[in-house]
Amino acid sequence: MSWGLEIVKAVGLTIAVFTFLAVVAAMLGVLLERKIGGWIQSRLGPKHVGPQGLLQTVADTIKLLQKEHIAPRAADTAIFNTAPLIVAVAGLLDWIVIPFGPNLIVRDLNIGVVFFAAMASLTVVGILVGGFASNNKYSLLGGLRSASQMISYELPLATALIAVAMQAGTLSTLGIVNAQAQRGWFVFLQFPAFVIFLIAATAEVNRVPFDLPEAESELVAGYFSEYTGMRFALFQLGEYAEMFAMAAMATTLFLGGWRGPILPPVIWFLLKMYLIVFLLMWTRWTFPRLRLDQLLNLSWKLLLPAGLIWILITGFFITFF
Amino acid sequence: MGELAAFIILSAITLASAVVVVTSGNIVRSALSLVPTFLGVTGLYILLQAEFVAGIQVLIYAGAITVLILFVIMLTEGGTGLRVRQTNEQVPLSILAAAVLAVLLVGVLAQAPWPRAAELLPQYTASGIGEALLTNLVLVFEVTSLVLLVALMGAIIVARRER
Amino acid sequence: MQVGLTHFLVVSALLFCLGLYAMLSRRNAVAILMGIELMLNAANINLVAFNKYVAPAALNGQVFALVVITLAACEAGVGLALVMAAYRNLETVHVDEINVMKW
Amino acid sequence: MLLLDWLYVGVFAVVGLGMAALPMAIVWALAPRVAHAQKRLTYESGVVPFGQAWAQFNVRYYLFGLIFVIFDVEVIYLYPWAIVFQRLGKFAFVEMLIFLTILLIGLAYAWRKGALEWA
Repeated sequence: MSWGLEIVKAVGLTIAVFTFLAVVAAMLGVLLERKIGGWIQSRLGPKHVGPQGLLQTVADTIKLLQKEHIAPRAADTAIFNTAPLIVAVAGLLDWIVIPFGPNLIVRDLNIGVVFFAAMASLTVVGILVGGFASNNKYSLLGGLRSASQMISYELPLATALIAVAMQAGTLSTLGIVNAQAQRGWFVFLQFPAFVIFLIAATAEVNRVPFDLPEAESELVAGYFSEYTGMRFALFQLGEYAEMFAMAAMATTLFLGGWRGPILPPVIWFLLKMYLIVFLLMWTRWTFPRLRLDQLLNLSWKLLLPAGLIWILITGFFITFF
Repeated sequence: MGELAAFIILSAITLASAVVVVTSGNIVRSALSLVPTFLGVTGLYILLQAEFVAGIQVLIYAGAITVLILFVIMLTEGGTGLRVRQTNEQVPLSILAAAVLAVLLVGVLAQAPWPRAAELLPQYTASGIGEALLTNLVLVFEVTSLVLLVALMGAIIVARRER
Repeated sequence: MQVGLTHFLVVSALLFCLGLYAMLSRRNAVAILMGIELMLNAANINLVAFNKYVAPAALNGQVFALVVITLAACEAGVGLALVMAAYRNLETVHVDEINVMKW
Repeated sequence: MLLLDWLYVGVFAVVGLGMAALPMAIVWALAPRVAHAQKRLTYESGVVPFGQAWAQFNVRYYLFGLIFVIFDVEVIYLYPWAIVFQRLGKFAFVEMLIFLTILLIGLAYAWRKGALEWA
């Protein structure tokens, strides 16, 4: 085993995954979001750039690349410039443990699920300091709100992850998918965990109905109000990468990952992932925004106790039956 | 060879960002530098084959404690305290104390004849940790939960404004 | 050259001394707590390093590292709560200005 | 193999940082730079900003952060338990029951004390 070769391979994979995220998650994701939004609200959505508006986000990206970078004079420039990088890289690292197919996984870490939770929690730091460094009232309030929301929903997310890990008896994502080959999709066995995971994942990525941090009508754009051009795009990239990672994780944990008849595994995986993404977008265009106190109550008084009790129930059944 | 390089890089990251943590005049920057410090320590755990501890290090230190520290900075002085003197008049004395301790510790540690065990650590340790916690060290495990409970209660009482 | 126990111990000792320096020289209570976190991290490196090189038969070192992380979290929670309380009552987080018990 | 696994993680972090910073170079090369006095003013709905944004906020944020840290630490003990409890049987389950009960008491206490209320 030669270390040099492995490093070259790892660099290649990083570039591949990053490009995949930028194209499939961010560009296609934004386009889908607008198209689905238009469809749900009986309008057309983007239509002019390219056939059926397919190239709209490509045009947007090129536009953003030419935009001047503006940092407010009052901002703490060093931190201001670092924050989007943290968010983008944390979004990228999530994908290391996602299995696209039996052999299509960057690395099957033995503690895959813990790793996923840890990387998701790193995003909070980027958002918090991004909001702080802007030295803007909306940004700071958005950053604080965002951080308190994300930390509140990290715990229910973790309880769902643990319930699945208990059922599968392993923390590795590949192991969890293989366990579902024998016991059926965990969406049936672990339905409460699935619901908790979906709600918590929606909140983790700050989407409607949990989009308080960037509530356009109250806080301008939340923690990234002051970010322009490519730095704004990096925040968007991180957010969409995170959202797709959550969808991919839901697929892996509950929907049997890449498994399915006839079609090749990757296709199955992407189909299931896009199904969850569609579900998230559907929610976005259907529900109104929650109030901050409702949001926190939902997490602390309902989801967290429910998650812990569900862990006990799962443990009870596995131990005694 | 590769291991040594990784060790040097990780220690350099850890120590360099720790220096920023302890010397920066801007408290937010010092709190933010905690993140690379903790990540560097995470890397050292990996080199020591403590994979699970490494994951927890990121989850708790980088993801939770740093956020809590940032919260408190923003809730107390925040940016308004940026131009305030951060060090007291004991700086020369502290440098001396830290340097003396460093020389002493490094001198002792380098010379001590540490016993070397023959056996090797298992490659993957997460399940081993679980077994140890639930069998031999079960008392530690349960007492930990009590400590957590007491810390939670105490901190709520202290931090809250009684009405 | 192989990476041995001493390497890790030296890094951990240096980290500990940096934490000590922060504790002794900082005025801001939050910065002092950050110094303590660094020192606890240094202790953790030692625990895990001894586990690998000296006593690999059992995983007690790693379990204790987990316990130390737990205690660090409790310490941060309670310590920062005290900082908040002090700030509310005395309007300062600088430990050299918190001197109500001095005479 | 463990080190190899994490070598990938390290490379991902470093190269990912580089790739995320790369567009900045393009921006630096392509984007115009026009100095204008009001451009770098903090945005505050179009009016001239007053005061510092870095003001003090509600202690609530801290309370939620605190409860989060405590429960996050609790949850880390569930991960190793989750993968071994099938092998260890009833004893392990009872231990976790005690552990979780103590922490649910903590949650109930925080709830009762009103630390979970926003208003």
